[in-house]
Amino acid sequence: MADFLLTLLPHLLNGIALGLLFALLSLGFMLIIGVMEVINLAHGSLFALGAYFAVMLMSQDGGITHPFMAPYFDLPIVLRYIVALIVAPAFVAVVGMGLEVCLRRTYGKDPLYGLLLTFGAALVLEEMIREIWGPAEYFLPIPKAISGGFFFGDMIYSNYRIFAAVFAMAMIGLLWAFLNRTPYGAVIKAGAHDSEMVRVLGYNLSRLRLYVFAFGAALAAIAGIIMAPIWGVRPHVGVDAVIPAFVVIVLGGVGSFWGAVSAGLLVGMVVALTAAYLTEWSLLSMYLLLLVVVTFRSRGFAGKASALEA
Amino acid sequence: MALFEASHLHKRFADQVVLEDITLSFEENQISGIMGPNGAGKTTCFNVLTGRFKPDRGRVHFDGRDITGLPPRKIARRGIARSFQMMNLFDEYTALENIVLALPEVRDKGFRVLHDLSNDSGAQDRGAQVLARMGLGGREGALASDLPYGQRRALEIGIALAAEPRMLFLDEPTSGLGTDATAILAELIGEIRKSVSIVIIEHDMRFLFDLADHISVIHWGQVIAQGAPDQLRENEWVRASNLGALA
Amino acid sequence: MNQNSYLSSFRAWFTAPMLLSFLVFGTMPLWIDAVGLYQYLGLEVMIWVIFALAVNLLLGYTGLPSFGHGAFLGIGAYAFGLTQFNVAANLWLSLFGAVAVTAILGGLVALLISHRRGIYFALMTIACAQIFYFIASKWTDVTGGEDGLLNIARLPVDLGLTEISIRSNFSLYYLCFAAYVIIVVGLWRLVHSPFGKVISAIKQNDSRVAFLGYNVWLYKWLIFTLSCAITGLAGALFAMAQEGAYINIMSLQWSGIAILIVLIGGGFISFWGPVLGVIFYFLARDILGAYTETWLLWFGLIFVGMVMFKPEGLAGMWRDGRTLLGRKPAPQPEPSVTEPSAAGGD
Amino acid sequence: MASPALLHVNQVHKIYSRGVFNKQTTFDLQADFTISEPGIVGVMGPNGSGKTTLFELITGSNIPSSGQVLVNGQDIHQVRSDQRDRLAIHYHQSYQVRHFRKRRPNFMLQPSPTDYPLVHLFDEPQFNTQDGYIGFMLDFFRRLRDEDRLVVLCVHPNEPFHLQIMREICERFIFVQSGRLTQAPDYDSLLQNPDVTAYLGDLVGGQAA
Repeated sequence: MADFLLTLLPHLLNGIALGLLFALLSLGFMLIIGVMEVINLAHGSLFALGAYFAVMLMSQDGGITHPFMAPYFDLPIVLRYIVALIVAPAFVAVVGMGLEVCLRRTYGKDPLYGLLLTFGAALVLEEMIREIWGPAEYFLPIPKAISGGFFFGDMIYSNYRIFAAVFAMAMIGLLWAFLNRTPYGAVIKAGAHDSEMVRVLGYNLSRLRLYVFAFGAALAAIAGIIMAPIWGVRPHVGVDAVIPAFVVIVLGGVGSFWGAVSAGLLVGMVVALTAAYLTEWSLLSMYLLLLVVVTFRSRGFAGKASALEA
Repeated sequence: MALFEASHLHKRFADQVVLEDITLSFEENQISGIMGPNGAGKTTCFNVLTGRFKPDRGRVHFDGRDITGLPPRKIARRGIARSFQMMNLFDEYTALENIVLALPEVRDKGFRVLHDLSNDSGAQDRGAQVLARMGLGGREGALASDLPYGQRRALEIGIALAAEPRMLFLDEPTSGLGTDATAILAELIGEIRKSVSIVIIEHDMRFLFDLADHISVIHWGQVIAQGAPDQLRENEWVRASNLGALA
Repeated sequence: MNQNSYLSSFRAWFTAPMLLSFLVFGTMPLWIDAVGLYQYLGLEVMIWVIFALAVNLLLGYTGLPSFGHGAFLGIGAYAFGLTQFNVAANLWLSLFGAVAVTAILGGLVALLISHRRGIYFALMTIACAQIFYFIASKWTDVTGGEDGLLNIARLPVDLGLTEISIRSNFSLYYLCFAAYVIIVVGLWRLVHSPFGKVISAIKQNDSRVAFLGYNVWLYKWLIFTLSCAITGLAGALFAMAQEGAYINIMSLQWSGIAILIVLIGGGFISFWGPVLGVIFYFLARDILGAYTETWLLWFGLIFVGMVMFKPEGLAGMWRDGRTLLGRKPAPQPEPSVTEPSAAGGD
Repeated sequence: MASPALLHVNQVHKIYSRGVFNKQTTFDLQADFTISEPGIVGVMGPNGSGKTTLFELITGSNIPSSGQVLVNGQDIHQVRSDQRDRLAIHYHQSYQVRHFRKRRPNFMLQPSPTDYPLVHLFDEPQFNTQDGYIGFMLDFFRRLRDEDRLVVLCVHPNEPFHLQIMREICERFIFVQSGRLTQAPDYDSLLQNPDVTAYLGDLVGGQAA
């Protein structure tokens, strides 16, 4: 029994790291649903784009590089990693803004149009990635300090997974503080509650939407960068990411911060454990979980009525 | 026994009690009114009475039979029709199609895929009759979304009436209407009351005082007053208000 | 019955655009090579038109976005092959098997999702489709897994007195065309019957429909199951066209592309939207694809532009073009009632 | 033995503070009063003076820092949370609030001794002369009083007729300012209080005119 628990531990750690990253990804997704009432099917593509931009900023053979960039690649890897963690999400935020501008034409119409537009955008972004970086898989180099592993008992633990879990946890904490302890967060929450209220409070609604979309996109990109060494960087990784985000939001309930975090952990755990013991069925488990929960609890664990039902 | 009786209804949403021990009865061939200030839970009450929400406690009886918690379609089939405050028309359909779809005879043909509604002169004629009654004669072919506001309201009531109900619930029928349109609507309701029992929810007292036979005032989730319009009009504050001055 | 009522009952079943489509598709194999295309393309178009019509029955007419319909296409294809291999190598029986299995599975899925609408509905269809996808990819004994189900035969059409071989693309095309004719006439009748009026009303306002005494759940269940059955038929034809059943058509991407095709064509406003969409998609694939590897990128951009500027799709452009030219719309097939799919009538 | 008072707010303190180590009191409400007979009590005071907190303490949806609230002799915080509404009800503008805070689980608490609420607290009911509903509301308050309940009516008057209503219907008054309560047996003695006249300002003059 003790042996079993010991072999279980690394999988639990994987589950937690995966779950926290899912949660981070889904929180950005949820912000966009809240303020824009749009299901952003391109969220996974923004996640993938974040990973690709990071690859570009980390390694010399990361797609498009130019000779004048050479001195940059002589910088120590830790520095480049930090640059990547800041600059790549900023790039993706700009892409997100572009997407939001396109989305403006669908506001106030059937929410299906927003869904369809972001579906098209996901297709376009994935094809663009294929065009620019090609179909091959990339690996994101990471600083030595967070790579490798260590032994605990007989099992080897990956340093990176621990880093990923801690980093994601810190980001979630920061996000919570941002939403609950700053005036910007209060406006975003007001917008998620009732977009008219933002106007009443005297803020510019279209600017708020633009920033929130950019912010959500940046969160997706950060999740993508952190996930990159675990999942690898492929054009299709966007679809692999958007579906768990979707599942997490539905399970956690729209509009519930901690609902999303706990659902993210649950999904991460289920995926990691089935991957460990029933490898074939690991992705299926997520859909079964979704089907069961939604059949019995239509708004997830903590959800309120929302755009999802329209 | 009254045609429609609701007893001891309770409904709450989280911390908020919206209905607390509401008991109401509506007589046959009368116009009954439910009124109350804005946000006093009238529409929730309406939704519980017409089956959109299930009450937490309490029973609703129609024609001596318990209809509590029945799904809307079953309540509709028992002979209760309702209009909506937020107009719920079929915007892509013409005025006539909106009405035809509400006819019980068409409802019974819903699964007959070989039936041709446009050649069903019976249904078309009856639909046209309802439209004419609503003062919408000649607008049969107009898309519902193209009608002006007052006519959309009339169509909204027409749809409810086309279902040939025994009891018709109207949710704030005057909302958004000007004085003239309200007068036309009052006339219309005065005309249709000959064939159907009506329950009207309103916050506009004057409209109800002129039309209704019996009024219940709902506030704080309770019935705080009820009686015939003349009795309620006795109240000095009612008389002192604009209503009193005009009445 | 007088002359006039014969005419009006004919009009209730057939319309000018329908007959035009019969004429164009019916003669297509005769001229498709002449315009620089090839027979197999015609086959693909025909099958995808049937599939897209089934998807639009949900999306355009009932307002239910099924993002997982590709799974049913695959189920139809597998069921066709499995019936052929395990029951009897008879075309009618195999087609029946494909339609029946898809309808049953579709009906089961519909049991779970018929009380939903909008995005939740889309999400549940994705989940169900993914479950089918995983089962198909893992259950290798039955489906052949990643390799697929190979050597599905184009069984001869047994007409009792005579048998017609459909081994060539040319003759298989006419089987598909026959299916198309039956389905178009049937669906046209369906969406213009009271049933069609009710499902379209459900799209516009489902709670109102319930308050009028209709059983909204049952209507949604029936339409989903029917749509799956038609999709199953398309899947069976696809299995014959490809002479095999493969897992890739069950992936989410194909379900998404089906939605995309229907929307670009204008399924929201016209019966013929899916047909236009399929033609546009395959022409774009072959023409754009001849110039660039990334034709899907351009197609995606066209789609995004369409959602932004013309969500009514090609059918909407056609309608606008007619209005611009100042032509009065052709007389409606049903004079007293205007169609919701107004452009479909002309 | 005399029957217990209908409402006894016994040395109730509620303190809100900020900071973990260096505690600063941000708000402090002190209340101590008894109402023995059924009647209609008017509560007035500026926004943020503690009127709503007082109501929450009485209905048991807020826990006092010290002291107790007795309704008909029963400590409201010792009553099962799902039965407290049988003692006192809080009406928030147009609906009733049923929200309770408890320190112990329900099975350790006592059932309510009564089945109908004895104390009805109306938190700023919306009085609007335009529609005439005021009359029905006032009749409702009187009906409750005639059925031997205690009605507490909290108003932040901003129009002369609000005062007129209070004067017409209330039998005694409580004035709340910065967490402190002042009682007045009738309208005239309420107006003797310089704090009250300062608070009401022009409204009193307007009414006199």
